[in-house]
Amino acid sequence: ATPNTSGAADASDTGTGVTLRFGELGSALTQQALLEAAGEFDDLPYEVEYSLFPAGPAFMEAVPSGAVDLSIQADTPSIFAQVGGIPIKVVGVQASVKTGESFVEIVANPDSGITSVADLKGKKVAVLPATILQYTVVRALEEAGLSYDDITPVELPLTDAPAALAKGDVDAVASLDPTLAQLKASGAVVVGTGLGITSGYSYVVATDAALADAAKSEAIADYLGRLGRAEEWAVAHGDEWAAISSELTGLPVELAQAAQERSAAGWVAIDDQVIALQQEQADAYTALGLIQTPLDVSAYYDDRFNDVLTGGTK
Amino acid sequence: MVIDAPGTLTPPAGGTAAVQQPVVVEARGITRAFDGRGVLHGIDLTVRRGEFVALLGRSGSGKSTLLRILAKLDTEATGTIKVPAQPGVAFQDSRLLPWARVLPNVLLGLRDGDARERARTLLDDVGLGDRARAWPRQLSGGEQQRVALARALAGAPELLLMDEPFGALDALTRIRMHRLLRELVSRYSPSVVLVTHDVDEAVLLADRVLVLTDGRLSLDEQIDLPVVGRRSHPGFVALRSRLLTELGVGDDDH
Amino acid sequence: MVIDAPGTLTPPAGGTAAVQQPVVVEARGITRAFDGRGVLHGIDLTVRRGEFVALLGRSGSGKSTLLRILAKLDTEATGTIKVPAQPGVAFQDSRLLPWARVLPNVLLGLRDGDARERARTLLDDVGLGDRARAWPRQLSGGEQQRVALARALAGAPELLLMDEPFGALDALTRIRMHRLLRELVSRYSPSVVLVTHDVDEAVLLADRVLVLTDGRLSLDEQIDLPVVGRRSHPGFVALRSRLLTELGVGDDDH
Amino acid sequence: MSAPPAPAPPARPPRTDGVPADGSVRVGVDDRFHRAPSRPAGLQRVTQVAGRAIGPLFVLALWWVASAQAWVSPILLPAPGTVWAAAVDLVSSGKLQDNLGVSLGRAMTGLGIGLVVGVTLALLTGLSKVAELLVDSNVQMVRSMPILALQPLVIVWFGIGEPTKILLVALAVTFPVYINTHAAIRAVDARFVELATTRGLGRLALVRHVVLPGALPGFLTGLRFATSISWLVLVVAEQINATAGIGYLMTQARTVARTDVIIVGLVVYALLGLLSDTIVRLVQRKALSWSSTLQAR
Amino acid sequence: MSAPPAPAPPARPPRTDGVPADGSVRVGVDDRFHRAPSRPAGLQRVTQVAGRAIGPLFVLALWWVASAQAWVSPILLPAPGTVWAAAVDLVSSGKLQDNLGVSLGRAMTGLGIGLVVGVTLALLTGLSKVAELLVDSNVQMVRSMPILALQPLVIVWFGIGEPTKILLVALAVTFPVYINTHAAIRAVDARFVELATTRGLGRLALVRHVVLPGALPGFLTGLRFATSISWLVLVVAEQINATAGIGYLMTQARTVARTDVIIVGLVVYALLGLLSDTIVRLVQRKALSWSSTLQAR
Ligand SMILES: Nc1ncnc2c1ncn2[C@@H]1O[C@H](COP(=O)(O)OP(=O)(O)OP(=O)(O)O)[C@@H](O)[C@H]1O
Ligand SMILES: Nc1ncnc2c1ncn2[C@@H]1O[C@H](COP(=O)(O)OP(=O)(O)OP(=O)(O)O)[C@@H](O)[C@H]1O
Ligand SMILES: [Mg+2]
Ligand SMILES: [Mg+2]
Repeated sequence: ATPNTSGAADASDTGTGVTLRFGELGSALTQQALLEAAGEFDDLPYEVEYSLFPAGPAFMEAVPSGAVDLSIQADTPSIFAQVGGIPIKVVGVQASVKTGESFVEIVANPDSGITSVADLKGKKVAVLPATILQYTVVRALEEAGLSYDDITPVELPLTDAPAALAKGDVDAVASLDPTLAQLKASGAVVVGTGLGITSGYSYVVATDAALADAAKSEAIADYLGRLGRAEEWAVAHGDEWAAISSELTGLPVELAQAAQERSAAGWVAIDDQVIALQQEQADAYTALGLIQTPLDVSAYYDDRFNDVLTGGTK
Repeated sequence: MVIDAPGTLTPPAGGTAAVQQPVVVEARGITRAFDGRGVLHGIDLTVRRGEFVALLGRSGSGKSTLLRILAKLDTEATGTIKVPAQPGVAFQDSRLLPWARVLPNVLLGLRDGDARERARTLLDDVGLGDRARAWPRQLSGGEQQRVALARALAGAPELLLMDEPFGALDALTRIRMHRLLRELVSRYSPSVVLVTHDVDEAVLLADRVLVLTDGRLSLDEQIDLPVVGRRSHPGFVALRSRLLTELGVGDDDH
Repeated sequence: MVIDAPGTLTPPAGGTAAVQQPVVVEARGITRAFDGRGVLHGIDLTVRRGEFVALLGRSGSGKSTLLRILAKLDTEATGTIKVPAQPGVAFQDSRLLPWARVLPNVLLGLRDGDARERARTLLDDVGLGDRARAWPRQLSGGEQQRVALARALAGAPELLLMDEPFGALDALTRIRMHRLLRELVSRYSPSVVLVTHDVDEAVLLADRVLVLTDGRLSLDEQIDLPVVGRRSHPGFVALRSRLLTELGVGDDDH
Repeated sequence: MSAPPAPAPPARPPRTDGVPADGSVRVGVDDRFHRAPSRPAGLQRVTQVAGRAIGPLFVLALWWVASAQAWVSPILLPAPGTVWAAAVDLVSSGKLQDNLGVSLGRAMTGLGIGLVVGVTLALLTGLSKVAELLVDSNVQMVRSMPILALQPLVIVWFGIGEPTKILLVALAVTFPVYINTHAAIRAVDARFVELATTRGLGRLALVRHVVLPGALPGFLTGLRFATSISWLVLVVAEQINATAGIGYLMTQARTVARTDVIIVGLVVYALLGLLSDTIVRLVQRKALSWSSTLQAR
Repeated sequence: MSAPPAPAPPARPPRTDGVPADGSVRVGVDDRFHRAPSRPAGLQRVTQVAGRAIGPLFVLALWWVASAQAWVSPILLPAPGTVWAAAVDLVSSGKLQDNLGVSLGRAMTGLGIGLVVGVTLALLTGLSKVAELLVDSNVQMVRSMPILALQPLVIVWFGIGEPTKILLVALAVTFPVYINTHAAIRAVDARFVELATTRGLGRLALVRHVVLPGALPGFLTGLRFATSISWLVLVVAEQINATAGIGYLMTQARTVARTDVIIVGLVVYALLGLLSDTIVRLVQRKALSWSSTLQAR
């Protein structure tokens, strides 16, 4: 039985009558395939409806319409959702990168003479504002004894950076895959990483409306459990999953494999430490002037699934 | 000119008989100025049913302006006016819709069942029966004018307002069109106001001639000449000469 | 009609003297068909300098078509043609540029220094000296036609091609325009081809009349009448009557 | 047959049999298709401006009510008060003016270039068969491509500085100007071109006296588009290495979920649209005073 | 004075003094402003198509050389061969056709709605003063706002399903149609409206016989825009919860850095642009056969 995917109607034929509406980010719907490949999709006691958004902020824009229930995202969207008053909570935190790896890297033109973060002083660095990329640059500079004012940040859409680097309009780029792979393929060298800066966490956000609905909340707990197991399966079967996902996303299979090699899985309990990491980021954005009034991110956390995800079922 | 078909023609509705006819057009104190230049200064005009009025006047004297007012196309003129709702109008430019072929142009606005047949007959009458499917731009100047004439006649209107409808026609075609017009007039008895610069045409066709000078009707005269053989009537030459004088043309000029 | 100013007028360039003049227009075997309907069937025409040719013909006979060909505006006609580069053309529609005022319309394409002054004089001559700054749409039909006439004359062209340039004018204005034309003709000696449907006008003005019938010149005749007092000359009535017959109008019709 | 001459009817009051007896002082129909009765020009202008304001005011009122009645969540559509506060903030800090100034420079430069290129191309393809064959299909193809997807190529060729932003504006502006002007040139009445030929007008004089004036209404329609597009494109163009500009302001507000700022931006866009539109209308009224169309009421 | 009657000149070969003696068989000037000499229609069509292809072929050649000479990095502009391979792949897997099909449905639906709305609005504002005052400024304002910024509001009101995508297309299509048709209606010669009045034409008949045919050229210019915009807007619209469509394909290719697929997409867009343009041109030729403009060569 193949349950409904995006755009499906009510799930009146299932036992609970609950339909979970999951907003996937990226370039293609892959989650159902992942669950199926891991054997987690067969006996769902509720319906799941997937929709696709290019990035976190786009998902947040859809939240008030009531068309979505939950999603998994990178660090920043939930922070800025809080600024905009979007009614969501972070209900799960997931490790997505192996320890010792980082998915953010700062690369430079080989002939720019830049070999380390310290060399970025006075250089033009392409960043995407209000993202983990910007945060990484800010923190990396601090660690090298510099400040954000010591570089010339160049705000560019992620996909435009390779052209700007090729043209020599910027000296370095903070990027992530698959653009990062493209940059490296054209000869850019890595001069810094997000190691020790980025948590490598993914954040599950659920809408307040969904959390207020007991049946839905229960379904979310169950679904996240399955998702966690499926992701562990993917980490264990890297090549197999890379083949499936590259077919779906159009990402060259080598890139998919490379990404898969870095990835990790496993739930992290929502605690003060996790919240502090996010608070640090929020404060950095406040310092950059992107957030006007200081933010207490803990207000946007809900640890009701801690037990289910990190204790009981596993 | 009416010798060919005397049976089909009735005498014009001029003379004492016409006074009994109901008023079709009544205009009082029609005044019109363009940007301060006065063109019409309080024109009074009454036209009765079946009356055929020729309107003469110098170029730029306001003939077309008056006709447009009678057709209720001028919102800035002042005065009082009563006219039938839908006059048949032949504009000075033939004003065919460029995007409609000849027949639809003639049919424009006619809804009754046999309009199509009547339009076809009229096109035959104006000698363009075979051009019904031509575009206006494919017609010669005179042909366009004849289509416009057919269109003005097609509704069998109570009032015909015609602004130099024969200006672009050669002598023979013009005679044919005169004949057609007289025929239709005698059949339907519309009131006609015909603007023309051809004094002979005015005297030949009309029951009454007006001359517009300096924004006023400087001459308003019944033509009490016989319909048949009018041209050879002694009154014809006299009236013609009087009108030319009124229009400023000395006898020695002509 | 030329009594008023006999001193300024010279005799028309017709008659034996004209044969000595150089050829200005030479057309050979001009043939034109529209969508298979032949309109002109091999017209031959030679016009000499200073010659004043009137072109008559029924509506739709191809007069405008021939004139357009002489103005080199028809790329689909076949035949051979030699004409001066820039004729002065008065189209059947007055064809004023709607976005240009009267004076610029007259001046269109004239570059020489005193063109402006000449244009102003011509506007005075056609009675529109005070309308130089009007938009074309603000003019009456006859006024538009006179602006187009002034424009055709303004370049003092070697060849004048005029398509019913007086069609919308009243008798007096028409006489004045005739006079103006004759005056300019006598001053600059252009060759003139004048399309008209007014047989009197043709006989009064021209040195030579052509009648176009069924795509051929069915009549081509020199007018050997005196310029002054032509209308009262016995030859006038005879020629007029001959032309009307050629055009299909019986004496009894008129 | 011959009717005996009859005397002229005696002068007497006209009878109105069969005709309704009510007389109206104004002649004719009062319809928008006809020149409106002349009123003091100033008063007319005021009425018109007031009339035009009705629409926007209605929308504003609707927004107010919707917010007050909580028909829409304030997250999506903040109340007018909130937006007003954000606007006051943006204005008093000088942020709005600065960003508008920067964008104005880019929009105007791009618009200027686009106008020149668009009109030149339209003249070329409108007047020369060869140019049309060579240029027209290319223009059509480039016009059909998403600017977003072309952006990397533009960056490679023109870098990420001001030229690229202006180029993107110019590119976007060129097409409406080109297409409308091209269409208008092709719609110029061939009779006027004939006339020009008989007057010996050269190419240039033909363009000046016939083609351009004839194509002016179409060009102005293109210009109406172009002005608003020049601002719209900045939303995309000012994502590339911009630190100021109304597009930058919008993108930034979107990334950080500042709906109130977004709405201020939208209002600014709307006002800019109205403003440039009003200017084009004025130009239109002035430039087309010769025409006797519905336009020239 | 009176000249003596002279005999008609004897028939003799015409003299050509002062006139160049070279005779040309064709009469008149050969200029694009005039109806071209009639040639077999088929041959003419072939020449025209070939002519139109010159431009694109030139661009293709340039691309080939640029790639071969490595003027541009293959990562930014892959060689024609690479792109061809990607295209073959997309076609043989059926991906291109499927996505095109989905987008075609959206584009056509949105186009249809936008056409109806645009023309209706243009008729309203073109014919009624009141409607113009109420509607026109609002339309101008909405048109001036960036669709990207309106997206959140659209999502709230219409969700993230098909309606939103179609709505965005319809919205984007409405404006060019509206503006061009509105301008064209206003440019309809008032003389024809006068004529209609004397013929007692009602509003509907006036629209049918005078306003619509008179505004047709302007409408078609708007349609030319609208067709390509309907496709362009999908690049944005198909970012909202789309899993198929040409816009989705482009966005996906951009996110996964598949430049070759992007180029395939661009070519598809270009071809779509050419195709819809050709269709509109054909409609134009057919619908405007009455006109004697430069268009109707
Ligand atoms: N573009 C065209 N397409 C088809 N037929 C045409 C075209 N132009 C003219 N004709 C036809 O050619 C014939 C001659 O036209 P032309 O305009 O030369 O007549 P004309 O002698 O000037 O008539 P008029 O005195 O009415 O102006 C007419 O029957 C007309 O319908
Ligand atoms: N829209 C306008 N604006 C300004 N003046 C105008 C306008 N329409 C007409 N006129 C002027 O009003 C006067 C009368 O014009 P009208 O068209 O009534 O003359 P007409 O008697 O028909 O002349 P014609 O015999 O030449 O057609 C003319 O002098 C003309 O220039
Ligand atoms: Mg008139
Ligand atoms: Mg003619």
